Amino acid sequence: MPISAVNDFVIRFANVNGSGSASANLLFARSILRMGVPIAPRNIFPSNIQGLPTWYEVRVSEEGWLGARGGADVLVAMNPQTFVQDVAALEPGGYLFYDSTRPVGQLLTRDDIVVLGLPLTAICAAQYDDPRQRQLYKNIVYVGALAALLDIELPVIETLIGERFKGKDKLIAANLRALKIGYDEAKSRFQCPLGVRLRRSDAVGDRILVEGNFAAGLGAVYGGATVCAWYPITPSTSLAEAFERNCARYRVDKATGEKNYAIVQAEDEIAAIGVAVGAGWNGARAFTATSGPGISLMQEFFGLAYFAEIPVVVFDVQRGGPSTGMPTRTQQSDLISCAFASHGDTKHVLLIPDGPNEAFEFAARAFDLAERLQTVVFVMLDLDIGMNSHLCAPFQWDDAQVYDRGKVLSSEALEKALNFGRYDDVDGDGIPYRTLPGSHPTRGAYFTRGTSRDRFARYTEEGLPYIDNMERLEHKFETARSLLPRPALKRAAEPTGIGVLHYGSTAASMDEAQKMLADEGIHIDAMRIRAFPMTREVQEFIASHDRIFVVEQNRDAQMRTLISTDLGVATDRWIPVLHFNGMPTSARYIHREIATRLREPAAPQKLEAAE
Amino acid sequence: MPISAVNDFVIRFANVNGSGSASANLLFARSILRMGVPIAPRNIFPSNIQGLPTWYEVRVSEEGWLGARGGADVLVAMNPQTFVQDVAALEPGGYLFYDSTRPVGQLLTRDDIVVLGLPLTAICAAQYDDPRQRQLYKNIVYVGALAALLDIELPVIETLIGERFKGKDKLIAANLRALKIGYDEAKSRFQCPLGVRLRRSDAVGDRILVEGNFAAGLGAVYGGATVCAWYPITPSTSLAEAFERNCARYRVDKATGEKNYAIVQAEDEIAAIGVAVGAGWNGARAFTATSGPGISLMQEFFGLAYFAEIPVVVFDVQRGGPSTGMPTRTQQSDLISCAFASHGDTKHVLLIPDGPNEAFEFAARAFDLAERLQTVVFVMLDLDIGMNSHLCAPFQWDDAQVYDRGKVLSSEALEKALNFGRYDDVDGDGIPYRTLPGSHPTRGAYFTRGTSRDRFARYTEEGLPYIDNMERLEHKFETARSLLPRPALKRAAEPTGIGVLHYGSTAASMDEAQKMLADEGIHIDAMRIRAFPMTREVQEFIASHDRIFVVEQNRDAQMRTLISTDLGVATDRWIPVLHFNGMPTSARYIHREIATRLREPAAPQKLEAAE
Amino acid sequence: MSYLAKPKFHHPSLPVNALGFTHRDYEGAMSTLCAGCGHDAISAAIIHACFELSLPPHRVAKLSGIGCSSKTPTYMLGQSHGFNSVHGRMPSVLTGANLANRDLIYLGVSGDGDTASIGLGQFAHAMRRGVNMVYIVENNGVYGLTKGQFSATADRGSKSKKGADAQSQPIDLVSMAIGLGASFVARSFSGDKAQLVPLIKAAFEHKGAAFIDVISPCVTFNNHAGSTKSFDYVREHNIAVNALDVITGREPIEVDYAEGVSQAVMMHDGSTIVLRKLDADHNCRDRSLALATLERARLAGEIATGLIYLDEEAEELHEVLGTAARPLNEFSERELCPGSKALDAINASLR
Amino acid sequence: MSYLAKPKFHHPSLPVNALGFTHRDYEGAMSTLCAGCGHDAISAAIIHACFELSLPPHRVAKLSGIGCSSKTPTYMLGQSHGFNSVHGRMPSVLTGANLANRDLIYLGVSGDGDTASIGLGQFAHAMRRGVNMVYIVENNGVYGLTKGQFSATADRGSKSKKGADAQSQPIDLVSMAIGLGASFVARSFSGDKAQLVPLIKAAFEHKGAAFIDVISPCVTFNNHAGSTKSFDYVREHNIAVNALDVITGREPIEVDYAEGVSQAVMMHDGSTIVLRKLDADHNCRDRSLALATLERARLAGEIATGLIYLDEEAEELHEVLGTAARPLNEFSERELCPGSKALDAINASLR
Ligand SMILES: Cc1ncc(C[n+]2csc(CCOP(=O)(O)OP(=O)(O)O)c2C)c(N)n1
Ligand SMILES: Cc1ncc(C[n+]2csc(CCOP(=O)(O)OP(=O)(O)O)c2C)c(N)n1
Ligand code: SF4
Ligand code: SF4
Ligand SMILES: [Mg+2]
Ligand SMILES: [Mg+2]
Repeated sequence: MPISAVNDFVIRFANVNGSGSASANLLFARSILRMGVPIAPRNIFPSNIQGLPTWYEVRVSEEGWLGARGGADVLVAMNPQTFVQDVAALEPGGYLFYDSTRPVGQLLTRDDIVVLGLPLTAICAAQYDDPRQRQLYKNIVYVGALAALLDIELPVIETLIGERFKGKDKLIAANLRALKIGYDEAKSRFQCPLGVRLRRSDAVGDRILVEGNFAAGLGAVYGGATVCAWYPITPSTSLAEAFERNCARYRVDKATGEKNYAIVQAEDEIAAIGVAVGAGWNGARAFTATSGPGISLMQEFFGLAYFAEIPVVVFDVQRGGPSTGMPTRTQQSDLISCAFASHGDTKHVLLIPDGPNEAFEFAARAFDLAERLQTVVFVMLDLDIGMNSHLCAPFQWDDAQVYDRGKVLSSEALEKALNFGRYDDVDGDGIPYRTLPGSHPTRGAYFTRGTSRDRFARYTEEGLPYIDNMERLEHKFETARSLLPRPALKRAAEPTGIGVLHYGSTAASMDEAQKMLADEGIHIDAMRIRAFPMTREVQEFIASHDRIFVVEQNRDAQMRTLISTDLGVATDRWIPVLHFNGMPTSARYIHREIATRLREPAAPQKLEAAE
Repeated sequence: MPISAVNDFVIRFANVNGSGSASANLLFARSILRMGVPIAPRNIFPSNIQGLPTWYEVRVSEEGWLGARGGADVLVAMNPQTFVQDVAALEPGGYLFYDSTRPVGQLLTRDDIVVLGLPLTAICAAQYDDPRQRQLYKNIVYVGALAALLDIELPVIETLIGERFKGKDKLIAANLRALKIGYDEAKSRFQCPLGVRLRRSDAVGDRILVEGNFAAGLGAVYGGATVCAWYPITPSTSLAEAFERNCARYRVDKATGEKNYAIVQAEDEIAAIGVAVGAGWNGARAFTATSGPGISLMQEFFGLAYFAEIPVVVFDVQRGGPSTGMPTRTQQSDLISCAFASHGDTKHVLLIPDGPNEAFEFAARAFDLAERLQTVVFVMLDLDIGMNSHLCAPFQWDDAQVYDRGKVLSSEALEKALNFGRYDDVDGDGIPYRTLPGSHPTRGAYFTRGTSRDRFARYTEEGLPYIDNMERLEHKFETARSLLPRPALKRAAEPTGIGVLHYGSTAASMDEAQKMLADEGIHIDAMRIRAFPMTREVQEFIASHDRIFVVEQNRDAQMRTLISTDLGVATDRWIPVLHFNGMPTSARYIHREIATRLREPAAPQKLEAAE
Repeated sequence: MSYLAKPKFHHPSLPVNALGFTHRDYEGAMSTLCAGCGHDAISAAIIHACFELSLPPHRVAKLSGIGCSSKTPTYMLGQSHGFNSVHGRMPSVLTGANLANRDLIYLGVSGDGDTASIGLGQFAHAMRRGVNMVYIVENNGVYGLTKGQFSATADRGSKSKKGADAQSQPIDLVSMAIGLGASFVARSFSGDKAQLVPLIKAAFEHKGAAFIDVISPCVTFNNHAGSTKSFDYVREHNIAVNALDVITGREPIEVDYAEGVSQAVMMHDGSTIVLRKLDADHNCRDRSLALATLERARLAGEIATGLIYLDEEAEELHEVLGTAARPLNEFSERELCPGSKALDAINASLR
Repeated sequence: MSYLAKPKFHHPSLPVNALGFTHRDYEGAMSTLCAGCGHDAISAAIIHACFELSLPPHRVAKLSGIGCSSKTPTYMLGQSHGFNSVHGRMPSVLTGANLANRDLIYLGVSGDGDTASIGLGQFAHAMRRGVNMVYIVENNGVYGLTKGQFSATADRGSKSKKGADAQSQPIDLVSMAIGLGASFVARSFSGDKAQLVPLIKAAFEHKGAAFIDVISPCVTFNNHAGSTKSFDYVREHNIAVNALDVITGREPIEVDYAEGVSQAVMMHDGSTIVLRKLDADHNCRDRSLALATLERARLAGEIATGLIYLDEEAEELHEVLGTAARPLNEFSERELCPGSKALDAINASLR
């Protein structure tokens, strides 16, 4: 029985890396968006440049459920290499669209799906003689065919093509032709539209479709970052590139062509963080962007920045670990490495956005926090947030707000300052005042070091000043709590003792799962943690629920470690819902895990359970 | 009222770095040992080579309490720079011995101490014309004087001098002369012996006096380490040097002069761990020794060794952190950095010796564990264990025992092995079999990598094999529990609900504190943790005590984080007893903290308390 | 997909080497690199060199860092153990492996980013130590695997695909290796198999740190006009300073080499390499002249290729350290552990 | 103890420089190094150079890594901000500081271990980028602070205090710096203040990466017979290739320099340095000849000192990047933030 669904399905494209399918797939996705229907596109690509399988998945959901769903209702099978496994993953009653030029015969074993074969290669061979064109336009042809099959308004696609190739009329014409070819072929061969299809709607509103890395890079521009040092690594590369692109656009002096920013592509991550730390020390807003392996390499500098109290922002776009791990897969598995980065007693501030909109907001805010707290601030993204486009609320900026540059003594202030002590807790909040090199001829100069020192920045190996300093740092960390974003609480419709803690990119799937459970009468309160250290709300939430789930995208329930370390609460009866295969977690998975676990009795306190 | 105590006091030497006092002080200390009286000598030195203050402290305790005690009953003040602070720290009724050549007049404000001035400089000036000799023999002269004042048997010192300069009769004579000069001068000027003094005893038994770094370096030799790569850093340098010294002695082929070991002084810590990992991969027992900053730099390789499953041993001789911190002070503050080293989901095995004897045992054992578990094994020492001499049980070795080389398939085994899978959990303990390069012409070759792979070591980005592998690693970590040293439990004389958890170099002071508390009728059970992950005993101990103290030498109660992460237990009502000023913790401190906290009501569950 | 082992049956007509292995016995998994990538040509050259030298495949250990280039060990020598370590750190891992077993043949494969950017320090120190290995850098001037950013070997002014100029001074790994004391230093081009194969063979015959900088165009990100690492540019600008013939022990040395212009060098393992001079002023046995040759080429905007420097007298790391002739990983506890008697003596000395 | 600020009153008779500062205004805390350590002599030379150049003390930023040498910034320029960063990473920290404020004068002080061992990569890449700074390595061939192990600059065969030989090939930072594109490269000796002070002054006048390798004996661990970094050895073996006079803008250039053997070079800030040739074959304006000089000296077992290489045309990092003339750390949000209007446009483009 073929699936029938309007504005609510998942379509999956199976392609070959480097075959030029990406832009065609994006065209397809945006056309749906232009019809006012929310979408969640996702790339699944290999750690390779050309020739290996890649998948592109678009979830269409008028209701606006934009987390990964799992499964596929429509499959566009353009990669023979993965044909069998792709077809196997199709939902019963799903639709298989494939290039029927070469017969697939015995490969097609399923009888519970609708099979739509179109000889794309043959069609393009007939239409184009240049092999390169055949390959390229084949992609547009299948977009045309899908328009017919799924009832996408052709004018919408045509407009998008027009916008994309603005000025290049030849290209526009050629693309429109390919589009039409596919459209007509489908119309003539199949009964269009399918049971699964689209209908114009107004469910998108003013939302934007954007990648988290672009948002964070833009946020850094808005946050006033002037120095960026980085070393390429998937999936953080596009964040630094977005910063560069937007700087080139908004930060170049029209008159002189001078750049109001400096970007250094360092020789490695140690140099990248070193440059950022040096710039932060010297009064510029500086950052680096990296991923797991970079986080490991930067550890020593994180400790220096913590102890010498230097403002710097680090974007960690998390990928599958450990080690080189799964470079093109997503995970939330660097929490411990960042929160307690470096040897000795250290603790660091983490901001954890749930998607592009918060990525923009937190990116900008991170620079205020770093300068206010004079320390490293980590912004924890992941590959799913960073490299996939997400539909989210438009970016916002209040022109009235001013940067918080923190406690920096101007030369005027130094004139008055009687006896300046770099590490003196004048205000009782654990945050000392700093001075910038070169600001005053005779006052405020001090020596910054990673060794122990007294309140006046003088080297010392004595116990008392060391303790004094370490306790002030501890106190500063307490001050940080009050400055961090509060958690986001989604209460159940009815009072419940079941609480779920989650964070970051899990949000979309968690929201949907909460709804799915509610529909079954299972009511849960869900709190999304947005920062480390924890704010009081988290503790109250834990105290006020007798059954706690932590939903994470890692193996070791790392957020649980952060919470138990920070709050000391017992976690042995908590139920971790851990999704760590490198794909974004899904509502289906969370729902199933929570629902089944709730049917079991509470886990007994035993060592295994404690793991 | 002058202190009077026999075989139970603390004497403190205040010297100048590089003045040659070290050997004289050691001579003094060993002479007491030779009189059968237990001692605990400690160096307090600056991160500098020459000219800054250093202290040498000897605790004399016939009862055998060898942790730091705090305070001093006798002060040998040889450093004018620190004279005032040194005198201030003397116990009431204590004895001040100083060089009275230059008058100290108004610097001497205390009237509650016994002042013994001897014009050492003047005496030496009269006896020696070479200024270098004056400086050197001055140290021996004061040893002679102390022999008279404290009733040390001269013959004992003379024997030690004879042993030390064996063969160099001139030197022996000169030293004996200086010794006698000091002895006679003291006899003639003071009423000897003092109230504080020594008496021959037999409390030392067969114990040895040795530094932990020497013990660990020797343990590595006994453990069969053949490759050592290191980069100098205080306080781990002497560990690698001890390995080298002992290899030169026991590992050089008498006939050929060939070395059955290879030591590379790498260009930095990243290279050092890289060399060790490469050697471990290739079937040699390899290690590196470092301290905090090195641990930070090695993070990426720790993750690789965890994920690619390569045996390697790392000695972390902990010092004061964070960052460069206090290079010449002691701390237990690298637990988190080691236990969860590197990005992604990682966990590592830690061995935590309490002193030289266990350092030797654990060092050797670490290589068995590393090869059995095919992973990194950390041996966590600290500066106090590593660089101070400790009186401990003699080293032991059972010649019958054989190294556990773990699961390595010989070429013979490979002949039989049907389908070898490097990451295949054949035995169900999570530990796969490995092969060594070059061992078989056609079988067993595989590709080692830090990226995700299937059971046959083939690269894959698929979720299932990744999960399969990560869960096996988790299972392997569970297997590790059963192989690790069990905790050491010291029960109170009477049943009690009060439990203390501690580890490493805290042991000596903790034992004494336990006794002090018991004497006041406060009974506590003390468990010394010797490894991570935790063994079942720890969980049972926690479950069976309603008041838990954790005694640590760091600010953040890092062991508490390891325990709560590993066992999930609530820790918010635990009472951390944290000593982290860089000096070894003392029984006095632990006793005071525990006693006072027990008088308070249990800490209420509030955020602050949770910190 | 690409990891399915290929059928290993020997077609009777396939040529076999001294060990009876066919060329295919030296191959590896199917490459997943871009079609036309220079790296694949280098892999082919390595496979060919190993086949011709009749190296026992399982006695070779192949190590690499991270990058497209560092992936290539998977695509060669399927019977050899391989180690794809971490980015820029292959030199230290190889050094350790070598210390553990001096009897194996060590091949290190790296990229220009892996070696000249993040790995420069480890590269330099491995060369200084004289680790006995063949170290090949597949040099394309970019980070291929991360989509074509310039690496530290990109020539100043070379254009990126998007038109940006490389901004910093380039690192010439060849002159650096010579300055650091490497004893076999060569440069070649992935497009010149005739030159590359003999160089790789000679490197394997050499005892000590043998380094080959192979320019290997990245067809996807750095093969356009304006790039100084494109096929066309390198073809036009590379000047061979000499040509090489490797004569392994068995074969007799041909006599018809013109006097003066050619020079026979005996390698430590008894084989001989015959060098035909193409640049009269160059002498690969003289460090000063070798460096001068590089300077000349640099000023002329040319790329000097061939065997640039050779020192057959240099000591390798094990000789320097005086380690046992037997591999360290073969010693038993009986040989390694001093035992309880020695321990009693040590205890005594500590009382 | 050693950190007590010294009384700052000016004795009327103390000489003052153009800014009215006395020599003492350029001093720092009391040194805690060993008596006689070469590093202290270098600190004195730096202080003297800054005094003579009349640099405003507070406009100098002094950065270092870790080591005895890296401690020395504490012992000079008390009115300057200093940053004792982490071991081997001063170059990256200085680069960042420089990017944040191009108007300050940057002094990087390091040791041979800090730069040639752990820090080699960062050293090389900072040189390649042309960071505008004076980078001084206080080179004693050992790790002083960790008690005298050999560093990567220890000459092969040089004896340690305990009699062991340095085993690996030494790194010559000077030739490496030239190869990497540093535009001012010199070598000197802590014992030769007459040579060192002008070199440091010229380095400050230079725009771009100025590197000085100063051999600075470690009296405690590496000043014995058999060491090639001892005072005696360096005194005997160092050969100055040229002598230098720095004439700052104001002063007129003396005319009595013999033709040919002397050469006046105008520095970017208008001052002039006059070079008197001592080695006829050396020309510090010619990279090839400069490298040849180093090779010659190496073969002769000599230590070539003086200004080895100079390129006044080289671009420094900010020029390469095209950054604003104003320091980046002075820009306000008004100038840095594109604002809500631009954001609306961006939002629109994302629908
Ligand atoms: C620590 C670390 N940083 C960054 C990366 C990302 N990365 C992978 S390969 C590579 C560069 C590879 O360049 P090159 O060595 O020239 O190899 P190519 O791909 O050009 O052959 C980078 C930056 C990584 N894997 N690890
Ligand atoms: C990451 C790290 N590793 C090791 C050390 C220990 N350490 C301090 S200084 C030093 C070497 C210093 O040598 P050099 O730079 O030559 O300075 P010198 O003392 O000789 O002047 C080392 C290894 C450290 N502080 N940090
Ligand atoms: S990206 Fe470049 S280097 Fe990588 S495989 Fe493709 S062509 Fe080769
Ligand atoms: S140890 Fe050597 S380098 Fe360090 S201060 Fe002393 S003499 Fe100078
Ligand atoms: Mg490359
Ligand atoms: Mg040094």
